[in-house]
Amino acid sequence: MKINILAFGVTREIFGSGEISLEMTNDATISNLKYLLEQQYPRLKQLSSYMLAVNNEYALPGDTIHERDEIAIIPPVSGG
Amino acid sequence: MKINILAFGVTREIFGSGEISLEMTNDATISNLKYLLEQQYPRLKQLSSYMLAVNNEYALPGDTIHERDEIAIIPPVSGG
Amino acid sequence: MNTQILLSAQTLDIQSCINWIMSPESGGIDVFIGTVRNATKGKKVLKLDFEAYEPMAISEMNKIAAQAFERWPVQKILIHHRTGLLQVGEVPVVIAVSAAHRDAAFDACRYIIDTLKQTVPIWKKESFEDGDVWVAAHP
Amino acid sequence: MNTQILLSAQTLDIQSCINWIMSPESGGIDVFIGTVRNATKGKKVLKLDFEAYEPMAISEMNKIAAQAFERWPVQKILIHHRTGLLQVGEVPVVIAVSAAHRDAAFDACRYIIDTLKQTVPIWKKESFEDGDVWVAAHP
Repeated sequence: MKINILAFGVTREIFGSGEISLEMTNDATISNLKYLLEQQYPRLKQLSSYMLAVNNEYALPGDTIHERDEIAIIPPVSGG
Repeated sequence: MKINILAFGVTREIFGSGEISLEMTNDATISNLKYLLEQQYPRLKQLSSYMLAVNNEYALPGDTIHERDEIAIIPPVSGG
Repeated sequence: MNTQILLSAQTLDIQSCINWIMSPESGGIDVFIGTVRNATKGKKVLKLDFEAYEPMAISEMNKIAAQAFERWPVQKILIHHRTGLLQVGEVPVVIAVSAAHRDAAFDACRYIIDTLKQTVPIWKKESFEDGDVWVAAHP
Repeated sequence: MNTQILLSAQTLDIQSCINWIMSPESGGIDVFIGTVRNATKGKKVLKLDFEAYEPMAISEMNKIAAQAFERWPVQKILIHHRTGLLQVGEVPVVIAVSAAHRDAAFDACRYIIDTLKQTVPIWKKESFEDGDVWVAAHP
């Protein structure tokens, strides 16, 4: 399946875009996605931390990704 | 010496006036003044507590009162 | 001046309090606003009457501000308090504190209102349908 | 409604925040106002740029308000946050909490800003004379 990942802040700059696409198998997890992303964008490993969100909720490493999920990469937040 | 005592809130109502006068000896203390006040206005003993202030500062029982000091009786405060 | 103390028989102007407290050096501002509640212990409050021993109240508010400056790295402190008759919903007190970092602003603001309620010679009389009570006067 | 959440590219209107939070049931209101400071760790800040993942930011702010309602007896909660470019002295965030008693208002307000800074997907880029930095992005 093809998934899209929204990006903000420093990750938008690392990706060079506010949205990227990746091809993944149907049973892929958040943990698999992190691996793929870090392989393609090694600068992610230099961040203090980052999370992934699925459908506007923070996701856990074992969560499964479904087609049409809204996925976003969340670098360290700094609002307020 | 004659001293004047300013009164506020419930003590103004107990005294029936915002200012009363008392005759005291020259070496009188705050403690002596409390004794006199409670003798003349026994309802003071029903208050949760009260303080006396001399020249805009809270006074201690042993503090001596001088002529022309500005003295005030301070019932429990409830601002804010 | 980094302290502004006011005792006033006029409506407190919250916006001008905030205008005064804001500055390019501050990162966090905490503002406490007291309001006259419509009930005390389940009894309907009609109005409040505030009386102050004015020179001592001003002096005690200045002391509290000075203590807060000693204890926390804060930049500005504002304490405005009403006197006279207030209706339900009106504002008896506004306290505002600015600081480079918010923890100091929160801590100092809370210290100021807590201490003000213990030491500043201001008294309020609550009016209920069945009479008036000087708050905290009796056990 | 007892919760008001706003994410806006326009100047936050503090007075209207206060008008909304005040009510005859409340006795104490705590308001936290963030401001853009002119310096970070001694370096002059020129401006800040706030970016938000808007639907999730709104959802996370609502969650924080719901948590605060569960933990403290508070009456109303307002959280307004800016997006876009802010100059020094401008206001990125206003949080206001009303309660019958002030302790709950103070505790909830502080909880909300502390938690917002940890969980709400909003990012700020600080501009200095020698370049831009996404705050907290790197160790």
